[in-house]
Amino acid sequence: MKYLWRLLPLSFILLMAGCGQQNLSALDPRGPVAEEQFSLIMLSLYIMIFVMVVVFSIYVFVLIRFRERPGDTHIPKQVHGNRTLEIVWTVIPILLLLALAVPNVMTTFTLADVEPTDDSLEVEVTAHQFWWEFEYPEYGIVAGQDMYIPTNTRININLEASDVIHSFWVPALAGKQDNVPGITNYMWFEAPEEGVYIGKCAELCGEAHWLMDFRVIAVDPDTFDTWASNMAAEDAGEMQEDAGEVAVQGREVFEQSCIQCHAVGDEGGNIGPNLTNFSEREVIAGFLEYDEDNENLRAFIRDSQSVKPGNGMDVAFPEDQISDEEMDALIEYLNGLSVLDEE
Amino acid sequence: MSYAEAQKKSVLWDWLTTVDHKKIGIMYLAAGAFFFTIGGIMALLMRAQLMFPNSSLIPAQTFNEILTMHGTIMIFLAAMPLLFGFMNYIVPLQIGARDVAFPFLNSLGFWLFLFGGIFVNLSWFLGGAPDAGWTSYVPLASHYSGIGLDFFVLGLQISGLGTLIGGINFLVTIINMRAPGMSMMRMPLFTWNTFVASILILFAFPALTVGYLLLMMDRIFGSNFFVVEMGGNVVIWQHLFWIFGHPEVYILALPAFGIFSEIIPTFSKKRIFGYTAMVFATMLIGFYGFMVWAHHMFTVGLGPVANSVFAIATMAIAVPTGIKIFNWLLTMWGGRIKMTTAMLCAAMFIPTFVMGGVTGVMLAVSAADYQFHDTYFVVAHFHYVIVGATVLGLFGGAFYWWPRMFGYTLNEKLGKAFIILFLIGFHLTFFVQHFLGLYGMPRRVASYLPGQGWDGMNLVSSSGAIFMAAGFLLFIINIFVSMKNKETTGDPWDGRTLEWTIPSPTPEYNFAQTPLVRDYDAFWYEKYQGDGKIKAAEPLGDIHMPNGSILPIIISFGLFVMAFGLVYHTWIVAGAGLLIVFGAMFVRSVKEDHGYHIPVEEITKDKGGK
Amino acid sequence: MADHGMDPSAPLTGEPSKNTKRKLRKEVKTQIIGFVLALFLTSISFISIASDAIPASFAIPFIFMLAVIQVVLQLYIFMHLNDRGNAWPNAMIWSAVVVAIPSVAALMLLLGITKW
Amino acid sequence: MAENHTVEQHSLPPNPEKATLEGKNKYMGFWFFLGGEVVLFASLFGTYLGLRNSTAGGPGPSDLFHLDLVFIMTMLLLTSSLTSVFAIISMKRGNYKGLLAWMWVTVLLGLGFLGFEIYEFWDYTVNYELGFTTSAFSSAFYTLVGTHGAHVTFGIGWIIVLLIRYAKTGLTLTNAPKFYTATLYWHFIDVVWVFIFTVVYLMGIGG
Repeated sequence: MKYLWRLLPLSFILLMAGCGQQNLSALDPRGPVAEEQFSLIMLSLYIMIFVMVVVFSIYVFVLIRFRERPGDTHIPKQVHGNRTLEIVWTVIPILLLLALAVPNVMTTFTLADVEPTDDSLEVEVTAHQFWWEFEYPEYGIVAGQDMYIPTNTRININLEASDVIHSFWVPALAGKQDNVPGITNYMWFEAPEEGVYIGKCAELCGEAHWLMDFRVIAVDPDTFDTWASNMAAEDAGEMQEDAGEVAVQGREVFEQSCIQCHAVGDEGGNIGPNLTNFSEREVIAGFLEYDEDNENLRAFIRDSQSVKPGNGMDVAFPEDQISDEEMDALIEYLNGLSVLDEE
Repeated sequence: MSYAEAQKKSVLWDWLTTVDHKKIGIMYLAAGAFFFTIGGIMALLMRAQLMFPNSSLIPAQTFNEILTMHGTIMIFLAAMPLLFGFMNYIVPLQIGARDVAFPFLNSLGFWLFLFGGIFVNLSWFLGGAPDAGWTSYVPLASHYSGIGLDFFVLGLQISGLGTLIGGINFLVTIINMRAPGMSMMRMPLFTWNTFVASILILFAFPALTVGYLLLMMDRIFGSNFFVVEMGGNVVIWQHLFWIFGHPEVYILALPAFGIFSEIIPTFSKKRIFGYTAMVFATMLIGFYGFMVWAHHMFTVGLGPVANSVFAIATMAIAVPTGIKIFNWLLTMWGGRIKMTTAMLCAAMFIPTFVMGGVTGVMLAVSAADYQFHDTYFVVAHFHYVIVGATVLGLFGGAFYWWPRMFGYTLNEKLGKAFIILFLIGFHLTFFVQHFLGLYGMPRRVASYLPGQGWDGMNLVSSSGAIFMAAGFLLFIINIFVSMKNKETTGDPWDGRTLEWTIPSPTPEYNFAQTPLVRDYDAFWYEKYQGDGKIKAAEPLGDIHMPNGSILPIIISFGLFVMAFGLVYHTWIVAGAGLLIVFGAMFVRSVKEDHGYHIPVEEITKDKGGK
Repeated sequence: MADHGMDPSAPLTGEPSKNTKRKLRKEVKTQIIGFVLALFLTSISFISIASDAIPASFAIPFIFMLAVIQVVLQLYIFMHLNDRGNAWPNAMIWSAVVVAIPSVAALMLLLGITKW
Repeated sequence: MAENHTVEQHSLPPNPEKATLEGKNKYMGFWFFLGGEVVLFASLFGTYLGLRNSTAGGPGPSDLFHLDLVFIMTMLLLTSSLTSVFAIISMKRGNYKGLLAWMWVTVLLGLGFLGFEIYEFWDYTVNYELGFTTSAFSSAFYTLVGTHGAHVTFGIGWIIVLLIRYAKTGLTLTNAPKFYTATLYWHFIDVVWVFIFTVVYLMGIGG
């Protein structure tokens, strides 16, 4: 018992000291929207801590002062109430709440203001079970899983969903909005610093809900322009100049088995994520590390259901469909798919 | 039926056919405790899975089923029935009534709840449990989930019907059956809170009924309410669900507030502070309960005006709730606080619930809620509220009313050990979850990847769950260990209200003579202003009792059969079930049943025992 | 409860009191007036939609208002909501209306299609 | 509450439906149930209003609804409300035969209403190809109006059971509240219909 009591304050200190993982925590905001929300969180927290201090002080005092002592048998005075006191503890909370309500209403309207400005960038985010599609209508390009944005630019986001309800959340940049089928939702954020911000799906959307992560990659505007124009210019049929023979063979495998669902450049289906810049992904399928000998990628292509159960890629590619050799070629091809390191 | 015949029934048949509010109350408690245990085991399984990152103890699909059923069971099949158990048993006693207004419907309500609850749980064995969360947002629940959702929607429809019937029954009981002299403003606060909670049930459950009806139509009959391609709209579901769902929170909390409002004055030996304010605060909370539901939908995209309006309305609830908290504190102020286990529950309720309440206000800040929503912050918040109020209320109520209901007192030492262990576990489990949410952990995740800064706190959280489980075990042990502590006075706590004027064990007719109420806290008034004995409002005479009936079980069974028919699209079975229902209702309506009388000699015999 | 021995299934016989009879005569009149009013309101509603002379922008709120009036009329005349001893039903029905209005408004307007 | 039990067995109380505690309970409980029904129908109305323009290319309100049919249905139901009022007045006068007769008239009018409604649904399904699954609008329309129709059906069945069961017993303290609550239910059905003909039919045709 004693040990426990010592553990409790210790864990509290640990909690307050850290703010969680960088670029994933709402307590470590990295952009104006998240900062504004953070300041609201702190404002409400201060008011609430004040309330708690008041209540807890009275509470502790009462419990100690008026506890039954041995031998005490007096009957306390049967008080009915006290008008003044009751008015006081009605009015003070109302004032406190007003202090919270006014800035909240202002922020709510600020965050809902999604009028495009001259230099704002529009991104259309469509959520699927269980991956993310980012369309840049001004550039005519579609990317999967990684959302590239220029720094210091207002990003206006339109949220849509293709199947069930999802929720688009990048804690370090902005609070979430839902991707609702049949409805378009709007939000905006801005990233002043370059960096990779982790995004999550926050609404229970099925079996692999917990693996529906994505990345927001903020790069300087020049790099973004390069990225976007290379994405747009990417011609599916044309292989990169330095592509080896193996990669060419891999492209054939891709055209045979993958292209119905996955697009590279302007060619291919859109049932699965667009793979144009596949090798520049932070992770595979939203969560898998790129390992030295590509075991993760290999396992995912062979039988994705065993790696990420419930995902939409419900075909397996055992060895009689894609031989080991073909698989190596395919991986070589995929790992060559990039848009940023072309120049 | 005569009195002699009524006495001859076998024990089992007696319980199956009983319309006695006390027996029905006990059945509610037993069934609720059973489901509570199941729901608790599910919670432990979930915490075991989340103890370490990337754990593969439970597959994601199963995890989603468990999390759905944990919520569903705890809300619909554990918390509400347990509260209904206390309401059933205690409210008629507190208002000096022999029974509820509709004994037959009371029994029907219980059996509907039980059959509905069993039906939902059968899904585990018949193709998988529902997996779309207890909120079951469409279209995940309508077109992307398996047969479990059919069981969910039909089972809860049946048990919801039972709840609605129960709500109406309490309302009429409280309005029409009060003993002479007990005006509305002399009613004990538990009865008042039951009354307001019943109003909430009456107006909230029909919205859920419609929600489940639409979901059932979409799933089973191919309608298009939630099919976007055919013009449907998925937000309709969320509105209907939360028009019910938010009042539901108060349906759970208010009766618990009522329990604390009985325990705190009793063990502080002081009248409740600000009775009138308490009553109006209760009504205000009930009213606000219906005006704030869209705060569950801040991120759905209703627009800034809607969000602002609902945010401010939500914050307003903090005012009447605050009034209540201060009234409880001031009730203890100047009192002589005897720290029994029941009082310990009430005392620990205040800080726990205040913490849940302040995070509630934080969640009401709509712009900040975009960060909180659907994260572990919310999970922490509602567990602080529901465990802090409802569960502590249930435990407190159990320790307080146990001698009344079962004729023996629970062991105090074991009781205190239980509640301390339980609360340590509770705060360990849920306090860190506030931070987990802010650190980016969404709720309802089947697992999580390592290296996101969540590992340590999840470990703490899961360890806490073990303490909670251990505490609960102590409670169960206590029930059996204490059986020898027979309680014979009928008034073990120096009670203030009418239920303590009855001899122990409680006779089936409750009051030999209908009591005459002369003030609020009727018993206390007689103890300190009168001669300590409650006045009788009528001469001693034969007592009229309603006959038991097997029809409630038959009706509930009929709906159960019908639900099976619907799930498997076998219309003949569904029709047969419906036929059973209407047949039993027909019998009920055609057969006039005037009950029987307990002769006055039997009553004097009982009275002699006091 | 001293109703022991009284059989509730025994038929009630005899005449109502003079006072009751007088009240019932008045009641018939009230009910017929209520019925005629209801017919009148209904007909106006139908006519204002059927006739092309009345623009929809006026007709829609107008017939909605007529419906509200008729419902109140039916509640208080046909269903005697205002009678003595009906305070609780009265309060409960209006509470239900208070709950119903925001629910209907939300289901009509707050569907995410138009942002408010 | 005790004073009501001193009522003489053979006299006719002014409000026989509320003369016993059971009757009072039933009366009040039934009103509360109607309060719940208000919210139930409000939810259905709200859903209908939210979806009434979502015809998904299928027929919409202005293609379907006919004023004449709705007007006749409205008149039938309105009149049945009056006849059920007359039934209760007969009951209070001690005229049991009158009670039964007016209730039968109510049932017949209700059956007439139901007949037209069935014809209407049949007409929409067959001649306008508006099935239950045609569009979100059709689902909402059939569910709202169908729920009302189900209430009418249940009401008719309930009253018929009462009429047959108590055909020969005369008025008693047990059946008076039953007849009374049945008429309350019937009036409530009428009240809901007022909103249905306004919100669904008239607003559907008018724009």
